[in-house]
Amino acid sequence: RDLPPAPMQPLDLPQGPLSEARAKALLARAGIRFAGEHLAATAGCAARLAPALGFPVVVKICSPDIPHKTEIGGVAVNLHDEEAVRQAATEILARAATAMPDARIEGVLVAPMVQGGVETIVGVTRDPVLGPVVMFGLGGVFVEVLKDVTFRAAPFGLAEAHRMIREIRGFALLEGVRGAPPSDIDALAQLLTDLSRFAAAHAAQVIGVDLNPVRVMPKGQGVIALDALIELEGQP
Amino acid sequence: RDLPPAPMQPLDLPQGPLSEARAKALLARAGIRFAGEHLAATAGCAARLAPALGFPVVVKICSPDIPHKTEIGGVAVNLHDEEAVRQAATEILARAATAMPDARIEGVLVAPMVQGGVETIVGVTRDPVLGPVVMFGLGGVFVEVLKDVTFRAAPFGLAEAHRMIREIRGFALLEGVRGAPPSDIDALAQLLTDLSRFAAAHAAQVIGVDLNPVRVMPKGQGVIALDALIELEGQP
Amino acid sequence: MSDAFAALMAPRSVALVGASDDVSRIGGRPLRYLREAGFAGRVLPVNPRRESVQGLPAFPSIAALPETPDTAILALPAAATLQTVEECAARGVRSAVIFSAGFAETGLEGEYLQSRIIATAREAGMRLLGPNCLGVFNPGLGYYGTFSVILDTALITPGPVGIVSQSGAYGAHIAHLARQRGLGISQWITTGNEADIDVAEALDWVVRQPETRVVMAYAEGVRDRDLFLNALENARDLGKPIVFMKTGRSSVGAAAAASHTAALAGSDAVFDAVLRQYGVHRAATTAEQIDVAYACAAGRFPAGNRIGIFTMSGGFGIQLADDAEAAGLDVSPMPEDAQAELLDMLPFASPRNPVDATAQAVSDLNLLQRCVQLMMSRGEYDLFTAILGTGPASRTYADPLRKALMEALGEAGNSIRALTMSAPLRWCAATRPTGFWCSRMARHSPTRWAR
Amino acid sequence: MSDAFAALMAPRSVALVGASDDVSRIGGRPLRYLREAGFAGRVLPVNPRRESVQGLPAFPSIAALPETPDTAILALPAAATLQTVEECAARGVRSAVIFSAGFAETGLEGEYLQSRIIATAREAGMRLLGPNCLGVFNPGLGYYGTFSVILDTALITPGPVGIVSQSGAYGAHIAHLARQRGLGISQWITTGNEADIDVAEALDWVVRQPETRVVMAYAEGVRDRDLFLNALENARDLGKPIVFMKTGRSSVGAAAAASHTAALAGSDAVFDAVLRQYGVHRAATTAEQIDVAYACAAGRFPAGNRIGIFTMSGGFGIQLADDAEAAGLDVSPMPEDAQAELLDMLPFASPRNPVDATAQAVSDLNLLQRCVQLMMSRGEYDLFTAILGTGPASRTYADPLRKALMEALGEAGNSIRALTMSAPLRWCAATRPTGFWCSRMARHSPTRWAR
Ligand SMILES: CC(C)(COP(=O)(O)OP(=O)(O)OC[C@H]1O[C@@H](n2cnc3c(N)ncnc32)[C@H](O)[C@@H]1OP(=O)(O)O)[C@@H](O)C(=O)NCCC(=O)NCCS
Ligand SMILES: CC(C)(COP(=O)(O)OP(=O)(O)OC[C@H]1O[C@@H](n2cnc3c(N)ncnc32)[C@H](O)[C@@H]1OP(=O)(O)O)[C@@H](O)C(=O)NCCC(=O)NCCS
Ligand SMILES: [Ca+2]
Ligand SMILES: [Ca+2]
Repeated sequence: RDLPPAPMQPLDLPQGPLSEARAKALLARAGIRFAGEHLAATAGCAARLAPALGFPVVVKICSPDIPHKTEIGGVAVNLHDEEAVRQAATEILARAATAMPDARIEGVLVAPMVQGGVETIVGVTRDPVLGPVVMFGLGGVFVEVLKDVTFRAAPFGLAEAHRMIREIRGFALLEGVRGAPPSDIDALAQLLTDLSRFAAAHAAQVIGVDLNPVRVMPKGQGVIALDALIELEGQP
Repeated sequence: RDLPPAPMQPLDLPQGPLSEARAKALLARAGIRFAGEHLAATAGCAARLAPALGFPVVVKICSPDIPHKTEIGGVAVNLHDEEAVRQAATEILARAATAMPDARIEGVLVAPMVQGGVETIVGVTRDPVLGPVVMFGLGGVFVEVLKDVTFRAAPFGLAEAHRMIREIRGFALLEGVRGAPPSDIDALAQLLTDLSRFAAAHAAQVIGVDLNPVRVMPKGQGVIALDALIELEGQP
Repeated sequence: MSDAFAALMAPRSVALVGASDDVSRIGGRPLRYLREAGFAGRVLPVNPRRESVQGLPAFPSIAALPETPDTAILALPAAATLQTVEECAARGVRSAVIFSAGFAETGLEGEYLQSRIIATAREAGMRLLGPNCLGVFNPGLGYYGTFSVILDTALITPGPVGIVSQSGAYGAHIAHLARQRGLGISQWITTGNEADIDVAEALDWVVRQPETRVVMAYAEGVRDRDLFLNALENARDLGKPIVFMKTGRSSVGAAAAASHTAALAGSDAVFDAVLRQYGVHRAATTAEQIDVAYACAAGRFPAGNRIGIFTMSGGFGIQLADDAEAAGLDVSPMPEDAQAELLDMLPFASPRNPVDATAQAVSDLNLLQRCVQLMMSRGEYDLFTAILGTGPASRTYADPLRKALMEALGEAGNSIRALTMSAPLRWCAATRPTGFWCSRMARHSPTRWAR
Repeated sequence: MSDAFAALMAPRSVALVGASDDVSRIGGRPLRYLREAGFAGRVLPVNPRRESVQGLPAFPSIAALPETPDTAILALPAAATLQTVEECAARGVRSAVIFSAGFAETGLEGEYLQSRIIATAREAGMRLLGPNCLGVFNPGLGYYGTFSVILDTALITPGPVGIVSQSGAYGAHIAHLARQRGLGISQWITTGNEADIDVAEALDWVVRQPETRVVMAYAEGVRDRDLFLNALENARDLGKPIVFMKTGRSSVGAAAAASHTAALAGSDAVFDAVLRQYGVHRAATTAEQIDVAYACAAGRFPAGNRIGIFTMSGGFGIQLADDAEAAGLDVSPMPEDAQAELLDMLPFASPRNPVDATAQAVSDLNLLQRCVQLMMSRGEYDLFTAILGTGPASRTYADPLRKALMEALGEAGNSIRALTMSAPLRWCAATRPTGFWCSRMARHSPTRWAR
């Protein structure tokens, strides 16, 4: 059997809710990879930052008080030029101000639009008895219709992560079907292990983590978590 | 238990392969519903017929000798005006002539582009022992990754068709998930029964039938088989 | 067809060709069993090398028999079989059972021999069972046309379970297991190479016998769609469940099936779906096959799916509730007022459902009876079940427990009653006449019996 | 912890508080069992209303005892329990088992009583098992601190299987079933309400006992993540398999669990995954739990997954091949030249794998031996298995068959050998010492045992 991973040095977690940008920054310190993205305070900044990321881009509201961004129209995808970015950012900021006037707004996140790969979901939940557990499943119908997810108590090593991934009924999708290339399962296993170390190190403070979606790219190209939500103890 | 359906009066089936248009015409006589579509002998005809169907439309090569149309680039989708139809039809006919110079070409089928609903596959295969059996499954990953299909010996009645539909692991998708409306399961059951009557009535001649995809529309709006392939005894 | 089956399964006279004086040999066993069973028909041993066989006069050939038998049983080396079949045909024998191996299952030569035998029989209008089969039996008539060693221990009691199997060994095995469970057998047919009669035709005949209430079948594949589906349909129309063991799922299994019989196994998924279509229960294991047949043999079927669970241990109750729910049963709660009454009787009780009367009811059988009576009178359950653990296995406790339960349940209604526990067969047998189904937990889980 | 467990499971002296003169009462049974077992430690009945109990002098209270016992067993009404626990605490008794019901499982009042008992014990550094439990036993020492009726039939043989159960009735039931299968038990602990010692702690202790080779556990949920995961990890490190029955899957089951114990059952899917994570086998049925424990108890585990199947009936071979493949085993063929040799011996045989020696090998045991020897010497199988049907159940055939097989197999190698059939226990027991695992097909399918 594989040895348990080295414990993670606990981070000094804040109290209360976290924005997507701050959640990602924390998880990045556990080794988790995100798309290179920028936080822009204004629509103008967003437009200026976008070209460096490469079009098309995505713009998302960034606020610790808006965990469910799409619900308030806080996300715009597939933006192809600066002007589209400026306009989308303006609208998103306006909608947020109307829908959630008390929310602390950090700005908008501008991120490259990642396509391809296989959509998965990864998360952490706190079982009332077994404590922090990492969840893994394939996105789309697999999780919605088939509830095709599995769990592991945190922390766990790479070999265990590989076993976990192979428990999913739809696993064949990651091996590549209908001519699709095989996915980067090693990188996915690494992500799961990293997340399990994070969950174990912060078991007392972290209620849950959602990485949804996580795109598992073709072999050798890694995994990219497109969204991150951390629920901490002491939130309102 | 439900009574077996009244046997279908056998049709006088031709020998040898059938084009999509002829396959649909035969199956229509078993009660199966297709999108109202037209066979056009030339690109010009195709363009003239299209507006009556309502844009966007789909154009497909129609030949008894080309069972797998996409493989030779014989399908164009999402065509929004007459000019696009003309151009697509011209190209498709040219590609067919190059790829399969000996194929008997009946023309192109122009069909309204059906969207929405849940994608399923329905078919008939001849089991070496149990004879004609009808197959049903959900499209996409359900059939490709999970092999989530089921069978019934033909013929069978509506109640049996309902039981058959409910055997599929992904059945919940037809009931509507994530706010999608429930599908027209009654119409799907009717299609399966009708196809089973057709299969039983022509057990000696029919080797297989493929209706792929069949879109199951929201409740009350029926099912539409978008493609039809019949394999007959005596083909080359 | 049914005349030939009458000749095969209920002959008035039977010729045993290759009858042996040695009661332990294949050719000697059928005679021994027929005599032990007191078979009322005439038994005619045929053996050119002997004057008498096991004390009966023997005849040198079929032609030399004093009468034309209804059936002939051939226990001869394959090479000697054709000639005897020709003699049977010439004499007008209506049916024959051929034990001999060495036919289609062994390759081209054997296939040719088999085809000649079957052609001969067909021409004469004679029906054949086998070759390479273990024969038949019909316990109600004391007729044993088989050499199965399971009869060494004891003959078979007549009863509600029909058995039809392509494999002789498997057919014998489930007959033996049924006997161990106290189940009687109506008729038993093994079809072997199926040169003529196949498992579908045998199934159809057994299903239609009035003694049969449920059939256990074994096949690696079937040959004739119409006969097969027709048999399944008849069974459904007659309300007689079929419990099917179909093998050849795996690639290896499928390869072995091809070399074992000439059965054309269709794709397993299609076979599986068609069994569901006709309401046949496909058993995943032999134990499941016996269990389901056992449950059906009583001839009681639940009208609905509400199940009441009585227990004297919370842990057992939970386990059974889990399994019942997984099987689609409705573990619906007792009515509120009945729950209150239960709590009045026994404040520690869990009154909902499972009704847990706690270990208190173990020592106080009066309490047990009042709980059970309340469940029966007020729960409106379609199935009543008690999970009793080791109580029925206790020397001292078993009989008082059974009496108390039986009294409490009374004759009320048609509800199915199932007990699951660890008990000696004797105990189970004593509860059976009142419509009980005892599931001995050593063997299987509650899940399996919940239908 | 281990000191307290030594006091609880291997006491040099035990006080039986509420000891009854009546050997059939809860308070009377432990004394009876201890005497029947010839327990070597000192037994001190405590009963204020009697001078003697079952012939032993009785003491009016814990305080009046001539020595401080290692453990006390309390068979008293719940209301009388607190005072006795206080007396034990005052006297410095290190552990106690409380049978009594009427605590946290019954509601607020009982919960309060339980909390006072546990506070008292904790303050004095005394460890408690229960309340509402069936106690413990340790057959190697003849120590029976339980009132389980399964001991009425016979005491327990020491052996490799440890048992830990929240439910007393379930624990007793699997102990009974293990005994029926001829399995000995190392230690047995039932934890009941788990006011102090829980199933995780008990599991950890049992796993670490040298006599234990495999553990059967039952829980509706666990309380302490760290203790539990630690126990699973220790078991894995020691190479001792755990076979777990976890109930409370269904919504009904979950509701019943809440009312039965105060166990906080986590979501079943998480529990299930965590068992997999630690290599624990979760049994779906009680029969499966016993079967897997039985298989593990021999302490032999296959080095690879190549399985050789020997049969004398094609049908059986196919069934076993199906199940083996479904279980992920590799039914790999015999080498070509070995197949040719097999065919030379017996032209009817299927020589690939399953190796079908046909009914010919039934009558010719020499042939059987040569086939089996060839499989053992040339097949390079990690598991050898023979599916023998009813042969071993035959009066006349069973013993020659067993001898022939044993001779053919020899002592060769470490390969696992499994037989699946219908045989009396006696027959199974006779094959066991040579590393055989006999699966009696009446009970379950080959699938289950294939690991
Ligand atoms: C059928 C079979 C058992 C015969 O084997 P056998 O008993 O060794 O054969 P024998 O040559 O001894 O013949 C049996 C008897 O028939 C007699 N006999 C031979 N030819 C005969 C004939 N033409 N007419 C009548 N009797 C004849 C023999 O004299 C012998 O009697 P005896 O014991 O009094 O000498 C054997 O060929 C066989 O097929 N075995 C496998 C059966 C099997 O597995 N079936 C499938 C079950 S699922
Ligand atoms: C523990 C229990 C069995 C006691 O019930 P009981 O035997 O009817 O109780 P009794 O009042 O008769 O007391 C038992 C004996 O202890 C004696 N006793 C009473 N108080 C005592 C005390 N303080 N110290 C010592 N002995 C005492 C009694 O005199 C009696 O002895 P006797 O038979 O010689 O008269 C009962 O309360 C109980 O909890 N039953 C359920 C147990 C159970 O199911 N556990 C869970 C298993 S999974
Ligand atoms: Ca998201
Ligand atoms: Ca198609």
